[in-house]
Amino acid sequence: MLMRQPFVMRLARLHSGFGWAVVLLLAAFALVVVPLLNQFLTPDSALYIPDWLVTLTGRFLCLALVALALDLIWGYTGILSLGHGAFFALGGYVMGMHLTHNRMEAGTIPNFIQFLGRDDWPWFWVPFQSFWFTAVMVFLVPGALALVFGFFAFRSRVRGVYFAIITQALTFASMLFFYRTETGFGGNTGLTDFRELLGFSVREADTRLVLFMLSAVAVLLSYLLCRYIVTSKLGRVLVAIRDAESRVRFTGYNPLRYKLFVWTVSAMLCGLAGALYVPQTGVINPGEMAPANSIEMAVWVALGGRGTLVGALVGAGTVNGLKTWITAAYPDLWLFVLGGLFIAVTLFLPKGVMGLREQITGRSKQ
Amino acid sequence: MRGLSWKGAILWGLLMVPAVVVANTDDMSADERAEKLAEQQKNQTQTRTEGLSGEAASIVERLATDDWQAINDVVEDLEALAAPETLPVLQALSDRRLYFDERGRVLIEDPATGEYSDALTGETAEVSPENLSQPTLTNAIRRGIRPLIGQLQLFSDDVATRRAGAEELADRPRPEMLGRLQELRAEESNPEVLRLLNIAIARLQLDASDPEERLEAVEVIAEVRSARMKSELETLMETDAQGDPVEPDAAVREAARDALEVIEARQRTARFLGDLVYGLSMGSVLLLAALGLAIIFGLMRVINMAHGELLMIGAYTTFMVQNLFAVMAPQWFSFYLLAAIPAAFVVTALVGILMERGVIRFLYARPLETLLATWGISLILMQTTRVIFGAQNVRVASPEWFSGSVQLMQGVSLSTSRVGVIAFAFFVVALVWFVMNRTRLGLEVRAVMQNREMAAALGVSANRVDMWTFGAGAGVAGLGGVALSQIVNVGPELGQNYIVDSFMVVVLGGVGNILGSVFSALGLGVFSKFLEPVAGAVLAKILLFVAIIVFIQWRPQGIFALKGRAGDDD
Amino acid sequence: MKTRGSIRKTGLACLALGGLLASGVAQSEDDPIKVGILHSLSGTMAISETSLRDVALMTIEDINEQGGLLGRELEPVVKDPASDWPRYAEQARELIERDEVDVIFGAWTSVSRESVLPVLEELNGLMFYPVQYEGEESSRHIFYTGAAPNQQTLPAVDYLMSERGGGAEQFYLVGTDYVFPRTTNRIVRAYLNANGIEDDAIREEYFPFEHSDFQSLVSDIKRFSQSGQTAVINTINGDSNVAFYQELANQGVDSVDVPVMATSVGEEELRGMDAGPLVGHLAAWNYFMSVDSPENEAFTERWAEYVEENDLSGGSDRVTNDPMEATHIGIRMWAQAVLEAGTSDPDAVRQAVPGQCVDAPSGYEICMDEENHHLHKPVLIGEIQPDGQFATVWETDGPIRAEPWSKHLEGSEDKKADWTYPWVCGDCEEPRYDLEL
Amino acid sequence: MSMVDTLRELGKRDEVFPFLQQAAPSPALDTRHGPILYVEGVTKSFDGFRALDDLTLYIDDGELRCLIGPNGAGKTTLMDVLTGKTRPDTGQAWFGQRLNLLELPEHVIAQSGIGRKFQKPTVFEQLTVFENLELAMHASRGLWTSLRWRLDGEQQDRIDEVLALISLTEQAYAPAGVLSHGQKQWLEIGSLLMQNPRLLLVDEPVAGMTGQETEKTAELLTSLAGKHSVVVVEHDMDFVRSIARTVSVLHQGSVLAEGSMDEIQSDARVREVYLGE
Repeated sequence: MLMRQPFVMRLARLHSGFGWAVVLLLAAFALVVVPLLNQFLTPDSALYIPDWLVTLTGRFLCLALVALALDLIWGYTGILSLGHGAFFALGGYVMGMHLTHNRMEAGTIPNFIQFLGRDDWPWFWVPFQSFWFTAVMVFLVPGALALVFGFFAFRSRVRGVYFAIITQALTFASMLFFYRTETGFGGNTGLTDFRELLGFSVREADTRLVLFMLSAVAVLLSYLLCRYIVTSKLGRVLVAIRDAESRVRFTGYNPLRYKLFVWTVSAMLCGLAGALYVPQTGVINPGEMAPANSIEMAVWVALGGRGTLVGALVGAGTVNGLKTWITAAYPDLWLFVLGGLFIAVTLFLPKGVMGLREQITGRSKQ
Repeated sequence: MRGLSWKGAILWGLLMVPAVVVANTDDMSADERAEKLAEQQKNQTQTRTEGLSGEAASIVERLATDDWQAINDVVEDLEALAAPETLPVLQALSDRRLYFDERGRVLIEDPATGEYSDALTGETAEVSPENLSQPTLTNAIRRGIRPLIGQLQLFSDDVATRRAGAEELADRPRPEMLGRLQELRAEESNPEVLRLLNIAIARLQLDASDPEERLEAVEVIAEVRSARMKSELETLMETDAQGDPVEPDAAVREAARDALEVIEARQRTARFLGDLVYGLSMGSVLLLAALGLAIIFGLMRVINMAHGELLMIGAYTTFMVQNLFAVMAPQWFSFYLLAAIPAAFVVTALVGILMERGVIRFLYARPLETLLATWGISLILMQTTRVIFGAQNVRVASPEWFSGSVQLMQGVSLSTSRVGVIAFAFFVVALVWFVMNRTRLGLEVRAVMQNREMAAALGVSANRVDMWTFGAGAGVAGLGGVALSQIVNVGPELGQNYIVDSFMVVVLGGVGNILGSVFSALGLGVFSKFLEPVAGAVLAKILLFVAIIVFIQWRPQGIFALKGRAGDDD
Repeated sequence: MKTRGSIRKTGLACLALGGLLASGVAQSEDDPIKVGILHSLSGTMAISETSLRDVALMTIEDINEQGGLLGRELEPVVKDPASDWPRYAEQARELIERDEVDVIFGAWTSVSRESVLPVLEELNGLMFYPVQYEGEESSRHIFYTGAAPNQQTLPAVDYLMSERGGGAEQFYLVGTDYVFPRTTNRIVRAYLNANGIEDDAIREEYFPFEHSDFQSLVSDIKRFSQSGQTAVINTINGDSNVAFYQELANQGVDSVDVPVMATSVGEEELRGMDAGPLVGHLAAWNYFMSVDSPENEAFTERWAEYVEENDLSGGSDRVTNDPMEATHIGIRMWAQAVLEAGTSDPDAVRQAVPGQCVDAPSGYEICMDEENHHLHKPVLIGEIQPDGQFATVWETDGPIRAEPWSKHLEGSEDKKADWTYPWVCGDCEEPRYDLEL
Repeated sequence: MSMVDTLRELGKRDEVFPFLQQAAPSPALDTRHGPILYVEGVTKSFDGFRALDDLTLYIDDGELRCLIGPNGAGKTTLMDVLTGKTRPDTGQAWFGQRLNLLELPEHVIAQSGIGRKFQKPTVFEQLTVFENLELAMHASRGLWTSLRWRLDGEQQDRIDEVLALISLTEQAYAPAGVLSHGQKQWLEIGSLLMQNPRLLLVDEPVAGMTGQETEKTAELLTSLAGKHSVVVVEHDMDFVRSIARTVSVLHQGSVLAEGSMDEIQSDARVREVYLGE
């Protein structure tokens, strides 16, 4: 029957020796080399990594984390979510609320709360003064929304296209909800003007570097977690659900539980990404929940290759890198490029960049 | 289950009946008549005086100033004078067509010819426009001028003019005019003008010292049942500091109370009907926006995220047709909208066919990927529009026959364009229904959508049918765009606002069921308008989304589920 | 104060000359002075902001044609934050760190400004913000060339309450749901209360951006207006205005009975609309394209010429408006300050901008306040005309001083915006540029 | 029942409420009375079409039963009802004495011991043949156990055994999607075996198989009977004849005749409706 095995053993089996070498090398690069190059080289050195690049990469890492989360649910389980922007933003808002507390002098409240006609913090703001409460909520808030929404959606067997459309409605409705000033989260402006986190100034380059490293650690750990999930039997059940859900049911598995589990994990990872993203960006507002953002997330995964965790990371990096470059260099072209990318990937790269090799060799075989 | 949905259908049908009935009350026809009269009156505005007599001239002369107090004084003096010959001057002043030059001459511009005439003599004057100034005009001054114009119009021989004047006075009676109005009433023969004059006089007589007169006034007002006079009646019901009623006469109070009740009941009805009609109007907009999608998504199962952009292209085609008419056939300009309908259909259908041939046909087996590809198309279409037409909105003017409004009852009016949109929505639905159920194409479409292999075996080219269906769906979206161009702004992002709503309509109505989309669109519109006063516009919308998500729990297949043995399996 | 101003003015010409001479010697590098332009060219804000980019480029071109500044060309660096607020911050950072611009002209919405502000503070940047805004902010790093609430909305309220403006006793405040209308209306409400108009005679309603269905709102305005002389203060932003005014016209709400005073409807917005339903309603600004002054004539003619030369979309329909004028003023003031300081270094220019004056298109000499980083501006109230222009119906006697912190708001009344040397911002750097040169 | 009684009823410590029963259905399977499957008076209509019409059917424990009938006779619908996919309008369906099939969700029915092979072979195409079998293996279906699951040697052997039985040992690590139609049929049967159900519902197992494969399938199915109960739906009359002991003929949603193949073939009504005579 079920064999108990040491966790470390199981972990070691996630990758081949070569695989682990690559993972550790990348981790070392992000956690040791980048900080060194940033801290100890002068700007005129060719290898110097400027502060802005560190922050930019830190943000990309957060977005890569979102791609990872989306891949788990879409790539492996076959459930396309167009609402992950909502979970990302919720994580961001949770962190933003804590940062807003930090920026206000004692006894003062931000203007958007004054708009509500009150002169103290509403109850749902109060506990976010505590960092640890916030840290827990970063996972719990998106997780809870995902759990409730997922339970109802999966229970009534909404899936495929319908599920995609309903998640889109979810993020759209959340966006409208957060846009309202009456909701009490800063309305259209959102939360901004952050200053301190745990006593460190979020505007300092050094803090930014630490945030970058934290993001790298988050991506690494999340990657391992996802890898752990998808290489387990649970992962195979997920793939089975993607291929033939009713067969899974007739085999005796309850897909509801599996889907709900992976859906909630995915939402929590998004929340974490949002929470790390916000102090590096300095603002969170309902625009993050715009349906377009969530759809763009899908293209990160599609470009990289669905059903491969590395693909999701590669895709997020590529698209966001392109975006940064093109919106600066040829602003008018960006939407053409992005649109073209959507079409090209779906038509010519159904398995994404990671499937390219397979696609080529597969073709030559035939 | 099936029975339930038909019950639902009947319920919606019943809800819509009162709206149609209201549209036929004679309230409307009376007001329409009024509007026509007002129109005629406008056209008959005199654009120059016939020369002013001494006293009038000496007052009008003083208009050559930009001191607003002085102008106010002039208006007051003209009121005291009450000389009909000054009417053109007052109208010119109110419409900003009155000028004075450096020599202090007061001039009136004829908007049709661009000529100027001297207000005092009525003769055409040679002036250079750069030397002209305008007397200061504010809304406060206009508020004085309007009743004066109304009063002067009552001296006219023309019934329409008198009617316009009486209408103005019934709206804004001035206490100083009471005596003169009573004189005029004695001479008036036209019943409509007489009725309006009675209202004006009644409103002034609420303060009369004779309780008989007050009672009579309240009765007249009660008959009009206008909400405008509610506050005046309410004053009668007030009590002073000692708790004594302001109105000493009990009979008057009684009459006022009755009148108030009538007015309030009417207001409640108006509010209910207003919500219903506005809801239908919003629903028909949703319907037009979603109908194309109901075909493309509903029948073909293609998740067309570029649907919003098809709407946008329809709207821009309307814009182009408008410009074409302005340049090529200005005399037919007011009919450009009619020409825009087929044009928009053809243009968007072509774009749709291009999309289908170029991208979508390769993706029929992969629905989620069509979603991504069409989203890509939508970005490209949007940016292309931006490059061609600029990021700014373009101006699509409503033709004259399409602007203005229709009053359904007092307090409930709907703009002509919205009425038009409702009618257009039903026209398009009928058209789609006809094509789908009464034509060979419709038959083939239904055959292919139900069983592709079987249809192919029967000699129907599924490939070709896909193309035409997509084209037709896109074309219908284009028609939606024409309608939207008349009520919202036309810009590159036009479609983005409708995409989520459209999908909700189709999903709620039941995918594959066009009738379902009709009911869900109208239902959503009405529901949200009833919710709006309670919850506010945004919360109403959020609640609606939540309701839809919950509803889909209960009936995943939408209102009109297509049930069959071929269930939901993958 | 006065003497110092005049000394400055006389000195200015010499300085300009001196600067030109000095540039040959001290500024051996002919590197252009880089100027960042941060306006959205795509997304929802593109409608408003594209024109600001255009007018900024035009003004820079004009300066270059006259030989640039200090012998150096101005090189505009244009970014497109695509109406995405975090992108404003991101690109502001790129402008300062990577492109090394000395000044940024940009932002429109308060959100975008607030999102850029931390970057400016962190990197000691300098920005000119050209749009009317809600106040309640003051920064060493921003010069506000648009109006503060007391330079736009409060005079408009005064006007509406005055006999001349119609003697409004009740106010209906309608706005888009974001910080500018919310804050403005808070100030307006406090102001109205102070002027004897109680809360039950004030109604407030907000709508999201892009909202286009105002049928219910207008019926409510109609009902409300039956209990007294009512005016509407409209802080709705952008597209929604068309639908709003259209609905007012449909339901027969007349500007004579219920005047609507807009704070965000200008010539550029009217260009995209059918102005018909708006005619007779009011707007409060600091500049109208229809202003009759030689400066404005020059400004509008140059604009038309620029549009034609560069074949800008919209062509001969393009108009000028208040934020464009504010951008234009901002760039010219900055240029004068550079000449006066003899360098484009932000720290120096920051000290040289206060007190600068420009003969603005609005027909007034507009000066930057010595203390609060805001302009002294005249307030104009205009009536919308069928051609989409404004007829001025009232204006202030002259430019009025901005109150960035409203004295009508609790908590703000004691705050001061004072950026004179020694700066009251705590640990600022030492001034590198001595004003008493 | 009065309120008090209801409360008292609820208060009983040893009362097992229906919703609690569902949680652990497997031990409840009770076949002491003979039949493992009771289907009584089941009716199901789709939009007016009666797919099942007052159908009654009993299957004994360990029996191998063939269901035949023309298209639309209700064979597949019956399977759908038994596996919880479709809920009938009226009637009863019990698995053993205790398990009400009409109240349990699909996965619970499967866990309690009813396995189903679909008409169209459905395997998990992206998983390997081995993984397909592993997933089907009779074991806990819990979320957490599957997260920490690892095969032990015995289970490994069992999979190898089945692989050999269905002749897919060579393809064990190939994705199931690349298998031929017949192989997929075999894999699905193999998965059924791994599930080790008490009752197998097998829908057209030999469609698309070669003669040799068909023979082998027949062999396999007959060997299963006894330990398991097997219900086979098939069109291939030769195949039915080769395995059948008892045959039920379905027509227009109800059982037309029941008996051995010879009895059926001689039944006049059956000849009329089914054999087309």
